[in-house]
Amino acid sequence: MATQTTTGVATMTYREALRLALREELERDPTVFLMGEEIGIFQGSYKVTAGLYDDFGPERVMETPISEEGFVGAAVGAAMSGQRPVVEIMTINFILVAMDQVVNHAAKVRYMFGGKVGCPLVIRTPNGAGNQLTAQHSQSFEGWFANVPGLKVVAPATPADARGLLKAAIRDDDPVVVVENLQLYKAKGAVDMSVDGEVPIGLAHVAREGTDLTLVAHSFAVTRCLHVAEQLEAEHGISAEVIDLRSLRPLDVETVAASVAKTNRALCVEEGWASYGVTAEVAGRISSACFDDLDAPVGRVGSAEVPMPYAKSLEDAALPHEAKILSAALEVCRA
Amino acid sequence: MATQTTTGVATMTYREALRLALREELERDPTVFLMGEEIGIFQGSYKVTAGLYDDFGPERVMETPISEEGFVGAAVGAAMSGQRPVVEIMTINFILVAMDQVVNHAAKVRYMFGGKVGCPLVIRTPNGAGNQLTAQHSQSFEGWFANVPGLKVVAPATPADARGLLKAAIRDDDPVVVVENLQLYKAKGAVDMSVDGEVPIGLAHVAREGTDLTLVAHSFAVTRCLHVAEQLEAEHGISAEVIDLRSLRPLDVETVAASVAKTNRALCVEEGWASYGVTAEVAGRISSACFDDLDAPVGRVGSAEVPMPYAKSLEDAALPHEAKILSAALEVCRA
Amino acid sequence: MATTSRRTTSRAARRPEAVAAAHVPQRPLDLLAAVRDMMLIRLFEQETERQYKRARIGGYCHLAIGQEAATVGAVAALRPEDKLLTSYRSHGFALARGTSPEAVMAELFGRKDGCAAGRGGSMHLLDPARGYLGGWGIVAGQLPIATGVALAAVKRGEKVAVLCELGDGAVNMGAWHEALNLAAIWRLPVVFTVFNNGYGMGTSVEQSSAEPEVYKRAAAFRMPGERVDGQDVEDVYAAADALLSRAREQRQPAVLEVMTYRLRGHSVADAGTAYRTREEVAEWADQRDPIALATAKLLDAGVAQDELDRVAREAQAAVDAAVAFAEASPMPSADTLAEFVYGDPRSGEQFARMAPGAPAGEAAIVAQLQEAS
Amino acid sequence: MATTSRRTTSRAARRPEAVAAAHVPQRPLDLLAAVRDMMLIRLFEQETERQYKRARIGGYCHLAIGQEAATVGAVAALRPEDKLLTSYRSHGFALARGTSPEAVMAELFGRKDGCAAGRGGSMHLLDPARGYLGGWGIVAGQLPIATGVALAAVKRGEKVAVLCELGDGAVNMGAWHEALNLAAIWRLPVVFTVFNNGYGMGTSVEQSSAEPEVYKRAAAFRMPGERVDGQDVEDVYAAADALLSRAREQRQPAVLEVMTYRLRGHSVADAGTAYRTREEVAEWADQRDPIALATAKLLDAGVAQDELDRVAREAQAAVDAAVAFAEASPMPSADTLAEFVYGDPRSGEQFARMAPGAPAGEAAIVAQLQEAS
Ligand SMILES: Cc1ncc(C[n+]2csc(CCOP(=O)(O)OP(=O)(O)O)c2C)c(N)n1
Ligand SMILES: Cc1ncc(C[n+]2csc(CCOP(=O)(O)OP(=O)(O)O)c2C)c(N)n1
Ligand SMILES: [Mg+2]
Ligand SMILES: [Mg+2]
Repeated sequence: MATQTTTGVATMTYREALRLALREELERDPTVFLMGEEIGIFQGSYKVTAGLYDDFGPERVMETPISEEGFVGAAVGAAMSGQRPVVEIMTINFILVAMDQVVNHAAKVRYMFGGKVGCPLVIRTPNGAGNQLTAQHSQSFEGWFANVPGLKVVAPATPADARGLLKAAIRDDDPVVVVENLQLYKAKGAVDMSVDGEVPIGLAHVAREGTDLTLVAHSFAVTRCLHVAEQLEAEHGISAEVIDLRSLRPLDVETVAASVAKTNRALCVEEGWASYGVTAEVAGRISSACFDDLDAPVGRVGSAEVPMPYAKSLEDAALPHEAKILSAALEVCRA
Repeated sequence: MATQTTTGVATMTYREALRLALREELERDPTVFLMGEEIGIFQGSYKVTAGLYDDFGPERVMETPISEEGFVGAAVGAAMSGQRPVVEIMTINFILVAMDQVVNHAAKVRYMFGGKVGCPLVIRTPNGAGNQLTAQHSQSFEGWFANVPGLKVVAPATPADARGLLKAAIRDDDPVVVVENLQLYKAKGAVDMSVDGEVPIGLAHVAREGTDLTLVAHSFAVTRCLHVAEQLEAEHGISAEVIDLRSLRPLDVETVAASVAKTNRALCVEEGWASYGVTAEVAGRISSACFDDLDAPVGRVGSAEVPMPYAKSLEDAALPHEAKILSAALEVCRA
Repeated sequence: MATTSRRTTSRAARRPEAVAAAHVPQRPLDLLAAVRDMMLIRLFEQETERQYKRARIGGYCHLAIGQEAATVGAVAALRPEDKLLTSYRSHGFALARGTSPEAVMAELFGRKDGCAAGRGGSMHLLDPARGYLGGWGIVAGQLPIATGVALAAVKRGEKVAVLCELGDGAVNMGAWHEALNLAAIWRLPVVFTVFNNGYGMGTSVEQSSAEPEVYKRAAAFRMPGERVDGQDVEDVYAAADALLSRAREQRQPAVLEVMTYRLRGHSVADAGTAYRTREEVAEWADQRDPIALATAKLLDAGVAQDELDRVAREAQAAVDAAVAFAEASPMPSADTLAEFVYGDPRSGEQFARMAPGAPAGEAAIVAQLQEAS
Repeated sequence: MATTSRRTTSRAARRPEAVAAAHVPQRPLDLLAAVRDMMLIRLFEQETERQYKRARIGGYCHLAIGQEAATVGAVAALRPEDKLLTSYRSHGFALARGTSPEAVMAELFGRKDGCAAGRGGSMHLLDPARGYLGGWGIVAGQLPIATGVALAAVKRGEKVAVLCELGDGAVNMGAWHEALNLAAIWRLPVVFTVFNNGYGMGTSVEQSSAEPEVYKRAAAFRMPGERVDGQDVEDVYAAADALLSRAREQRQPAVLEVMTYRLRGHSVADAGTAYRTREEVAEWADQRDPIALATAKLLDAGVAQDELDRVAREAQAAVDAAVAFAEASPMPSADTLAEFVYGDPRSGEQFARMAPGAPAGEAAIVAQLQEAS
């Protein structure tokens, strides 16, 4: 469990930080309620909602049957009626059965109806791979949501941002997809309990300062990049700046461009497939915005473009491991 | 109807060319059959399948209830069993209810099962906007499918390619998404009836040669680009090369890069939303592959990033009209 | 294959065996008012058809001519605080619910004063002030949403019912199953009201639905299901009133199947003849026109023909006024394109940092978003 | 809200009221062979559990300990030419259908000689040669696919039946509704076989399904539905045989609800105690263990205990051999990563032009794709 110091700064896991945000928002605003499969007595498939059912009861923490299209749609209707539903989709892979409600409905409500009704809906769902969960359970579709006007998409990489961005999402009047990550759930970090901690949507974060190369990432890939940055420094004398995008739609190109203007080199990293993925947009933007600043083509790393295999040996080969990022970074620096 | 000359070259619409390909493949291969809503007696919502029900009967031209998830899944099962189903999704907007079957199932079958079973499935569906069809009926999701390993994605822009790529898709042993376009259905072009006409997947086409600027597009945006190229030539003395991608996955970067190596400038155009869209990947690739060749940042044009509005005045403002492409092209040339 | 050709399908223009239990509504239906509403809708839609042909209206446009009793009867059973969600065949619903013909016609014309500010068009009418939460374009997409609207009402302790209309074609979508299951296990006050007009585009109910007596599918959720003659506005009203009352009072969801017929094609682009005979259409038009049936009842009851003529004239005048209003309403200006994409007041700020290197479309939008918020 | 707490749910370890019509199968079930299969599955899964704890097996791993009679009874009713599709809880199905324990264990170990070449793991076993078209991981995703497998068979004029297994939690997914409707209107030979083990993860059937007597939902498609005691392998066999025969001979789709219980948690990561009592589990283990019930019948019928011991020893030997085989099988080599992404021989050529400017992942993959094809 979270350990708190006298200053109000606690060390907790990403999972606990999400839970904290849910608890704080459930307490603050009676229109907030949670929906999802197994989020009650089962405590959540990944235990994010542990304890909340006991404390807030079945009306605020609504367990649902397995029917994502149905309950995401129900959340849209509740949001249109002034509630603030926070839906958990067990993993992002399952959102494909509810895609129509998210993209054709939630994202369209306000505009299509001329601003007469809104949809303050939050969908929380983890992306990612890495535990041999195989092809149907190891995906990252956040770039697709980021393509859709009407939606906002955030992807916290630290416990503090997990709490802060989830709060921002719940308080936002528009539908927000909060992309969590399976590997990050157990990651620890400092969270300042003495402040509200909301993190504004649309603001990237310089997670590490550097001068020679900009690594741009979101979600778990930020962690990988921070490790790679240490290695680059220690083993190659390369000073890498790491930008944690935090938000994909809107995308804070300004912060990224400012960094690349300084370092003149960039590598974009993601957990998903790079072709037509998030890094396509980020690399495209950097290439345009920093055209005169770039000393080398922008690099990109993602998962190998295969359905995720089960065998450990193959999964290891497919993931965007640090070794792969490191060698791509060196390539960008040498180009 | 199609008018044929003695040379075997006929002028026909894109719609007729698709119908021709379907007819030829239904005749050639008894395992080919069509499925979809209203493709029989109703002749297809956009009349692509007109006449086929009468000629091939209800077993080869299967009318379905409104249940895209169900019949796309059924097509996956039939494909796994050695049939070659060609599914029509009335417009690409409705594929969102079947996303799970396309992405989590069709795309995974072969890999996840260790190559022991395949899925030679074709999904035909039109993208696009332009007839005041509004937010839920005016979208272009082909970039999402192009992001998915296991799928192939083609998007013909001419009648000849419509016939040729659809044939290639039907003959391919893997699942192929064939993106048609609402505006193109009535477009006319030459189709050589004296040859089989299959167009290989993965090969872009230089639709117009030029020296000063490369316009890269797929689907209906190719038509727009060709018009803009004429205007650029006539009004601005700029010689634009137009590349018709034809295939999005695989993407023929070689042809695009060769063009940009020559022109040193590129503008990418699509009907969908540009941010995180197809042009993100294409612009990213060009920026990398042609880093030393580019004289200006790669430009991009897509639909305005709003759910498509109904009012003509607003829809006009939202579409990637030629005026918009032209001014973006001039910007790229002046940069 | 066992597929039977639809060419043999015939939808007899007979009064169907209605199974709705005899129920005497607390408030009787004002039949003259109902006829007035039906006439308004009929004349409005005939005008819509003309305006569409004159290209003043665009996009998909689905007329419900022939279905007026179903629409008016169902909506009449709603209380002011009740909610309504429907498919894209939505003109009649807005009008029956009291939205001004002006606001509806302006929407069809794509004008600034349309009920959806010109963004929605024919398929996406709405009027939240009157509890009409929209016409929706994806078949069955509105069902889960209606369930959520009911959930929100229950959460707030409000005694309201939600009427969710859908077509017979929609009952084969997975969303039907998921929404009805959720409504049942959570005891939500939704009446899923199937307007069974015999066809989903050109596909007959018998061809598409393994249980063509659609109301019987309610049993899969231990939910009551009833069928009613949709050409008799009093019957529709009584059946809707019964089920809406139980929804409101007892949180009992239900299925109401309303047997009706559309006299026009699926949309203005469809002649409506490929999949049904001209005789079938004519029979329904001649023998089962809901307005004729209701008018006959009024005359029988002693209402004067003059009175009915006056009602018709007033309805036509309202339609004419609606057209005049729509014509006068300005086109939405292109610089409001990005308005309503997002509603949070901080959206402009949030998007402010997205501009560098932006694709042409997005750069302009970012600027507009900032202005809009 | 009307939500009732699941803490009160109790699933009595009683023989359920089975409604399967008395049906005498043409071929009687070889009960000793069935027990042998059940023992093999039980021992195999116990070994799987051990190997998972030793981290030789990874990913999600769902055991079906307690459900062996359901699995073996249903599979025994399949003819060699019949097809089988299931959920992710798939070990028993492969083994019952005759896939070698070696190939299954090697798959669980993620080895080259696994039945899915190490790509699929626990959830995605298959054996097309024996008509087993896979374990699938998205709840209810296999239902439409099974429908299509039946459609293909009908198109080819083959008299085969398709058994599609799913869990009780899956019956609330839209895919259930769409697949059953299609199977019914097209008269496809699929028996949708619901293994009702009382829970979908930690959610009881009563909480999730508005019609908890799942077989009754078949009526929404005018389809026969039956319920059978899933702990009695003979009963399951008889019921499955009846429905599969009608599917094969008359193209009659059906729902078969098999009442069973999983003695372990949902997956190896779930202790299985938060949502049900230890007493409930113990009752099922003690009184309704399908292997104990079948063994008792055999003893009653005069089969010697020695004989049963021998069967158990042989099953254990097969499991041990499977582990040894899996251990010896090589890990798939990383340079085969891109194998099987595409199957068309032209794929390498098609992708050849994608390399320039490729992201790191894709560049390598393009090269591999070319090699692979
Ligand atoms: C998911 C989806 N698939 C297909 C369509 C295209 N479509 C629009 S209306 C329609 C027919 C609907 O029939 P029905 O539900 O009976 O309603 P009716 O038009 O008769 O009022 C179809 C297929 C759609 N809008 N959404
Ligand atoms: C669409 C979808 N949603 C959620 C999940 C996660 N999930 C996996 S198994 C399961 C429970 C399924 O229960 P049931 O159908 O009863 O099968 P059982 O596990 O009891 O065999 C859930 C929720 C999933 N795989 N797919
Ligand atoms: Mg209909
Ligand atoms: Mg279960």
